[in-house]
Order: sequence, then structure tokens, then C-alpha cells
Amino acid sequence: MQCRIWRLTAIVVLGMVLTLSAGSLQAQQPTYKVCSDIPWAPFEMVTEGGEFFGFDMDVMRALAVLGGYQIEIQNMAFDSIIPAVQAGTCDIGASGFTITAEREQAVDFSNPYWLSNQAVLIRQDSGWTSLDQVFCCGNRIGAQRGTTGAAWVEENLVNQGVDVELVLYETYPLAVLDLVNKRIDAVVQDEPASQQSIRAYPDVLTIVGIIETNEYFGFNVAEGDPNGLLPVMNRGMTQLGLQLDLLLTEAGWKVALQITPGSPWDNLVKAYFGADAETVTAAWLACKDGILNAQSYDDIAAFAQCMADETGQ
Amino acid sequence: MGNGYTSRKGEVVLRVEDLHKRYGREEVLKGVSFEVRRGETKVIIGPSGTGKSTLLRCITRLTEPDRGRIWLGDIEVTGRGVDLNRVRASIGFVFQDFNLFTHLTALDNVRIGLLKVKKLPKEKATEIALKQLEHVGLAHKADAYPAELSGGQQQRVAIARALAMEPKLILFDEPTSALDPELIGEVLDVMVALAKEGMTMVVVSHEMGFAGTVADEIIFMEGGVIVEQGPPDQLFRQPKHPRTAEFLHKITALYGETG
Amino acid sequence: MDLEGLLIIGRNLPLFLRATLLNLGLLAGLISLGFLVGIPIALLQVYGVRPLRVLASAWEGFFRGVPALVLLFLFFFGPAQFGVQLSAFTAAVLALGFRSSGYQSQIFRGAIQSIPRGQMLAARSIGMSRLQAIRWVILPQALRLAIPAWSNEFSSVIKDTTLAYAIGVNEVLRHVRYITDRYYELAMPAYLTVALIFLVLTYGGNWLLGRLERRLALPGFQMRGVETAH
Amino acid sequence: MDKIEIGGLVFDPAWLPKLGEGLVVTLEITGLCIAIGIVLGLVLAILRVYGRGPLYWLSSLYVQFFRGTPLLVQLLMIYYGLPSWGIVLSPFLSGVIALGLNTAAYQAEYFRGAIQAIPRGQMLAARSLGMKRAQAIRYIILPQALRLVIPPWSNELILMLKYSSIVYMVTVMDLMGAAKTIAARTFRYFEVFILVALIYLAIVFLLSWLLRRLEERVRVPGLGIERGSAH
Repeated sequence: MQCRIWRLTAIVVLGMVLTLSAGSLQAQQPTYKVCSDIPWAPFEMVTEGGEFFGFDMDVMRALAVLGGYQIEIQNMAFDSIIPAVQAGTCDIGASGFTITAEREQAVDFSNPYWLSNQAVLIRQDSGWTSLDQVFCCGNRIGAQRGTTGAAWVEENLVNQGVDVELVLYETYPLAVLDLVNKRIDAVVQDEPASQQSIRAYPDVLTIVGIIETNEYFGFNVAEGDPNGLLPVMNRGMTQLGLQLDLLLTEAGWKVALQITPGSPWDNLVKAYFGADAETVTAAWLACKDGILNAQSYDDIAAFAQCMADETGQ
Repeated sequence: MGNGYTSRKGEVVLRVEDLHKRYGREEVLKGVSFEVRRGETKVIIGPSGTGKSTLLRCITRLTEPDRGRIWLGDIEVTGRGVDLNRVRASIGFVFQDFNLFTHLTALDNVRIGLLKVKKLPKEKATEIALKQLEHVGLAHKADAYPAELSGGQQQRVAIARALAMEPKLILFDEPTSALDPELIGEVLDVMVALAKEGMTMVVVSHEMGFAGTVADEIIFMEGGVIVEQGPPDQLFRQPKHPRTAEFLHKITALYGETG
Repeated sequence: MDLEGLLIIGRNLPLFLRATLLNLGLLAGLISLGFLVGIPIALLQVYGVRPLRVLASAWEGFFRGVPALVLLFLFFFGPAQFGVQLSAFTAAVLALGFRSSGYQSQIFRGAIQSIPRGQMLAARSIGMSRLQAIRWVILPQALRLAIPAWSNEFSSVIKDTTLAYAIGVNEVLRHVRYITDRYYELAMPAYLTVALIFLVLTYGGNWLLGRLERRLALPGFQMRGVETAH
Repeated sequence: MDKIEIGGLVFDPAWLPKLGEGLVVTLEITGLCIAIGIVLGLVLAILRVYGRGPLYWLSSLYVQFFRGTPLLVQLLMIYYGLPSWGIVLSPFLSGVIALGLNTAAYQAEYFRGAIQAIPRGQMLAARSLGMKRAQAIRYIILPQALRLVIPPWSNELILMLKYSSIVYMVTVMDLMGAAKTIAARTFRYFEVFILVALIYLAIVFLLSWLLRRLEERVRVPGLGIERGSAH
């Protein structure tokens, strides 16, 4: 009888050891942890079955195939990702990150892979037609904490004395939901995601204007690129059909993203940015074996083609 | 003054008729009837578990009787639409375990009924409360909390609390049985004094000495019925019923000489 | 909510339950850690020399005085700054586990202190060392006494596993977001489903602990409940 | 102002005003939710002790539900769930209500325990003086129960102060919200949260001290508030 309580203790300890050691199974190819805040359509998405996909995720899978490594996708809060990458908890941050000077001090970025502007989402029933009507009168503007959208509102509106209130969310979809629920009056969010939001609520939301921030998205790794992933990823992106050009503009040198028509990159962009979330999800479910089991460039190309076809692009 | 002074008796203050009470399968009161007249002291004795406490509680309907009728003067306590709280306010109740309000000082314990039930103004209530505390010899303990009082003192405050309401009669439910022997005396002294002043009292007690000196009539209860009642002289010296004799014999052996 | 919504929730129920497994894993880890750390902390507080006693109390004070969320962020982001890598799950086990150790040490301390002094005296009188007395006489009694309060702690931490959502552990609340992102109008039924799951877990767990308590019960041995957190 | 460096950790005094504003919100929310909790908790406790029929069952169901489910789920339910039933509450109000409804269930149990710890004789004695049931509860039972309940209630207040940090998840700029916002901009997570931890600790100790003084002030001899377990 004396022993019973100690035996219980032993079981508890054993349980704990098992819990902590679970998941430390090893693989032969190097496996890198890709961290992302899911969902944020169309870059990061999830099926009802809990499978992760989306533009960033499929590009990550394709780059892994081309670079000869495995990835494991980790879903986490957006503002945790950069610190996690810094710490080495994540090897790659892939969550629609804008390359900014502040972030450059914390992590290293890959080549830019997407050019984005900030869109200002409003409800149709507000009847506003210009940004001036939105950015005034104590209106509540929603954005995700730690994003360039939030930073833009703070620096260009709040700090300039414009009469608006910045409302910070843990994730953009919840900000959009609150816009629909009329708790806030506008959401400042990257354009592709905003387009996706409108597709989700076609009768409710509209984009009243675009703020030309000319932001470039990049994947990030810890400073100094300890795993040597950046050159591998950059090479892979070129292989998939994304070229970078430097253009001299009035404002100075500017990076231009050039997509080779018909390339896997081109097809993925068409699929993900041309259709609504439901269509994309159905397409991915139809094509997913192609990318999940891909061994070569051809497999990736076939998958991208499949996505384009299935989404009717 | 003491037992036998029947000249003191006035009109009927309390009449109990055929009272029944059952807890589950056990019938605790099986038809109890008696009367109490103004100025009279009745002492109820009997073995424990024979429904004495239940009887007292039924009188003010702190416990609801199953059957039977109770009159307080010409008000039927068991009647429909009777204002029970007014009835209770006019019947004092002294408990075995005192039940002083733990969070209130002695003064406040005595005063609270005057303030909240009788709605007296504060000065008036204080005056009465202090007078009653003095009555039981505890004016100097007015600011003490119950926990700072001895058992005997607590019970005297409880009596003052009952008195302050100017009751038509006071019911005592074994007021000394939770007390250490050396504290019983002070409480009994107060009760004897009350009886002499002409307070109408119904007392459940095992104190035969007290019963003998103070009671106008003693009621012997057993098994939920009144077995025998009569003046102490008669009941103690020549009990009619063998069960009464037996009980008195036992209690004498236990507590010493009866009155 | 219409029938279709109900169907969607029904379809997702297995996934909800699977995600809840992570909450349970987290629970197992954190409550064991809290137990393993809480017992020595309690013993140090009762039997330790003064500096150790102060240290143990400081430990308890810190982990009980700081909100769980702050601890989660500290353990998730903090080690990173010193080059230590922790997964969100491990960080959550550590943060919530150490926090629980604060509460558990209080429970065990109360239980140990409620063992009559005579027990220690008697044990010493038959020649046991202090440590032996604690091991064979005090703890077996104290642990039994602690079960009711420990059940409180259990139902408290099982619910707090949802806080790990904040550092991105893919527990059940994060899974709800997958649904609300797609079907925003299903937010209420989705959260209600999670609420139901937790009702079952909390009261089911308490029932099991109640049975454990009865199985381990010794005659004449009961604890007047020690209050704890929720 | 210059940044302060301690052992490799960098603190920026510029954080303080924002954290201060957040702290005010945290204290407001804690205060309001506790107030809701006391009123609702008392009603629930009285219903659970003295209520009959549907009132008893409903109050019990309420208590079981709010004690059996995570606070965070309750908050998200109120903030993101209620709009699908057409009820849209502001973030601050959602936070106050969620925390208030939750703590009410716990406080109800503390009150109930305290009420039931008052000996039955107190009620009996009050009724024997002619007090109505409500009067007896109001003047005799509650004043005692409320004193008994102070230690667990102090615990609850401090717990709520800490749990109030979850409201940042529904966009409230409380201490936690301010901290997260600063950290997300500066990436100085560890420093910011150490600072925030210290602020919470300071408030917790201050509150505990104040509550102990309150307890001593309303103490009545013989009403058992010698604490069984410290907190």
C-alpha cells in the first residue's frame, strides 16, 4: 500500500519523459523547420483536414525538392516567427514577410519573391470612396500586430496626428472578421490578401484604395545563414521561373520581379492569386500528391500546371 | 415566590393543540397539547430524543408542524396568512448553543432585532439593549464579540436579546446543557429572576433543581407524547405514571437531588 | 446555425479531438514537471535551512505572481536570446509547468504542515533519519491529503493549456481558427464545441481523481480542502 | 532618453509610457470584472444555497459551465462568437464581461462555501427574532460570509489581475497588449516581458498587502479567518 503512491509518481515521471522526448525522431536528409502563421490566404492556407498549403508553403516545398532537403511546416503566431528564427527554433520564416530595415537587423532575407502594396479594405455600406474619408474622424483601423501594415498606419497616420485609432490583431483574418462585424472601420493589409478577403465577402467588403508601399516579400533565416539556405533558395526560385532585374527609376534603383511565362512559378501565381479560396483549396486537394511526393523539377512543374488547370487559369 | 403561586396565573398566552411532527419515518410528536398562562413558568422534562426541542421550534414554526393548532393569545400561529415574523418577534427563543451572531458585538446582538424587525430608531434601540444587558448583568461587556465571552455570558446575552423584543413569552431550549458546570449557575440565576418578575416561560431543561424551585408546572414528555404534567411537588414526590418515576430516578442518580 | 453548419462542425470534430490531444500532452508534461519541482520546493519551504527556504519561497512567489501568458512569452522568446532553442511546445511545458510548480508546492506545503507534529516525532523516536521520516511517514500521508486540492490544480491547468495558443502551439483553439477563417459564421458553434470538450475533460478528470482519492483513502484520514487557483 | 543595458539586456525607457497606459487598462478591467463577479457571484451563491427548482438548476449550470471551460474560450466566444448571433461588443467590454462572467462562477463557489460554513443556528436565531428570510440573509448570514470569504476572494482578485492579460488577444491595449506591440516592433521580447513580469509582480504584492490589511480591519474575533493556507 505504501508503494502505490510511489508507483503512481513513477508513472507520472515516465509520462513526462515520454512527452518531452516525443517528436525527436530523426531523418536522413536534413530537415528544416519552416515557420508560418497559417492561415493567411493566399500565401498560407489550411485544408479542413489540417493540411497546410498556400503560395508560400508550396514554394517552400518546391525549393526543398530542388535544394535536396526536407521541410517540416510549423504553424505559429506571426510575431513569434522572427524571434524563433533568430533563436534557431525555426530554420526558415515563410509567412509573407516584407523585407524591412528593422527586420534586416534581426534576420537575413532571401531574394524578394513578391511585390506588394497595402490595400485599404472597408465595408461597402460605409459608402466611402476615398482614403481621406477613411483616415479621419476617429475611425478605427485594424491591422495585424508586427506587420508593415500596422507600422504604416502608426507612422503615417497616428504619429502624424491623423484622427484614427489603430487596432492591433494577432492575425489578419480576425481583423477582417471584425471589419465585417463592424467593430472597426477599415483594415490595412497586403493587397493579395485583401483581394482574397473580398472574394470571401464579395457583398460586404471592398478595397477603397491602395497605399503604394512597394514592399518586397522575402523568406528569412537566422543572421549569417547558418545552414547556408539562402543561396539554395535563391537558386531554386530562379529555377522555378522568377528572375530579378534591377531597374533605374526616378527614385533610384529598383528591383523588378520578372516571371517566366508558363514556368511553375507563373502557374502557381496564377492559381493562387487568380481564384477564390474555395477554388484554390479544391484544386490543391486534387493536385496535392504531385507536390507532396515530388522528387524533381518535373514533378513540381506538373504540380504547378495541375494547380493552374484546376483553378481554371 | 416559587411554585404553587397559582394566584399569579392570568389568561392563556399560549395554547398548543394536538401537535404532530414526523421526520421521515420517525414520528417525533404524536399529538401534544398544553396551555401556558400569563406569568406561568412551564418546565418540560424527559429523555433526550423525545421531541422536546422539536416542540419548541414548532411553536414558532421555525420547524413546520405536520398537524395541530397553536394560538398565541387570540392569534392562531398555525392559521393561514398569519404574519409569522410578527409572531416570532413576540416569542423569545433561547437556544441550547446560544446562536449569538458571531459578527456582532453583544450590544449589536441585542439591538439588531429592534433595529431591523421593530424598526426602532437607533438611540431608542441602544437604550433598550443596554438596559437588557444590564438586566442580565453584562452591561460592561457591551462591546465584546461573542468569541470574547464565556459560554455563560453568551447565553445571558442571548437572553437579553430575547428580552429586548419585549416578548409575550420566552421559550428556552435546554439553555444550560452546552455550558460547563461552573457556568450553569449564572444563567439559571437570570432565569429564576425572570420567573420571579413574572415573565411567561417555557423551558426545556434537565436542571431538576431549577425546575423544582421555579416551575409552576412540569411537563414530562416521552416518545412524542406528554406522559404526565403537574406541579413539581406532585410530580416529583408522587408521580402517577411509572415511566415518570423511572425517568426521575435515573435523572436523580445522574444529577443529584431534585427539588 | 443551420444544418449545414452542424455538419461542418461534425466533420471537424475528429480534428478538434486530435488537436485536443496536444492539449493533453501539454497537460501531462506540465503537471508532471510541476509535481516534480513542486514537491522539493514544498519540502524546502517546510524543512529547509533559511537561505533555501527563502529561495524556494521566491521561486513560488515569482511563478505564482506572473501571468501565465507572460511566462509563456518569457520561455518562448527568452532562451532564444541566449542561443537556446526551444520549440513552442517545450516552452509551453516549461512555462506552465514551473508555474504549476508554484501552485503545487503551496498545496503540498499545506498538506505537509497539516500532518500532526507527533508523526515526525514518532518516526524519529524509532530511529528514522529526518529524510527517512519525510520519505516514509510524512510524504505518504501528505500526498494523500493533497489529492483534493491537487484536483483543483488539475482542472485549472487543463484549461490553461489553451493559453499556449498565444505562442503558436497548435492546440485546439488554433484549430478553431482554421474553421472560423473559412466559415466565420460558425465561430460560436466551433467555440461551443471546444467548451464541451473541456467540460468533459475537466469533469471527467475530476471524477477520475475522485476515484483515485477513494482508492488511496485510509481510514480516519481526510483533508479539509486547501484553496487553490483555477 | 538613453537605453539602459544590464547584463547584455537592453531596456528602453521610451517603452514606459506605453506600458503605463496599458497598466491603467489592466487595472480598469480587473476592477470592473471583479465588481461584476461580486454582484453576480453573490446572487448565484444565494440561489445555489437558498434557491429551489429552476433557479437552483440554472445557477448551478452556470457555475459548472464557467468553471469547466477555459477562460480564453469564453473570451473568444464572446468576442468572435456572439457577432454570429448579432451581438457585437467592444473589445474592452468583451474583456470585462468575459472575465466578469468567469470570476462570478468562481466567486459564487467561494461565497457558497462561506455561507454554508455559517452555522445553521445563526439563521434559526435570526428567524426566531422575527426577521424575514431576506433580512436574515442580509443582516446575519452575509456579513459573516463576506468576512469568511476574504482570503479566497483575495486570491481570486489576484488571479483575475493576471488572467486579464488574455484580453490583448481581442485587441485591447492592456499591459500585455502594449508589451506585445513594443516587442513586435523592437524584437526585444525577453527584455520587454521581464519588465512586464516585474510590473505584474509588483502589483500582485501590493494588492496582496492591501487585501491583508483589509482582512485585518474587518476581522471579528472568533469568525474563523485565520488562514489555513497562505497565498
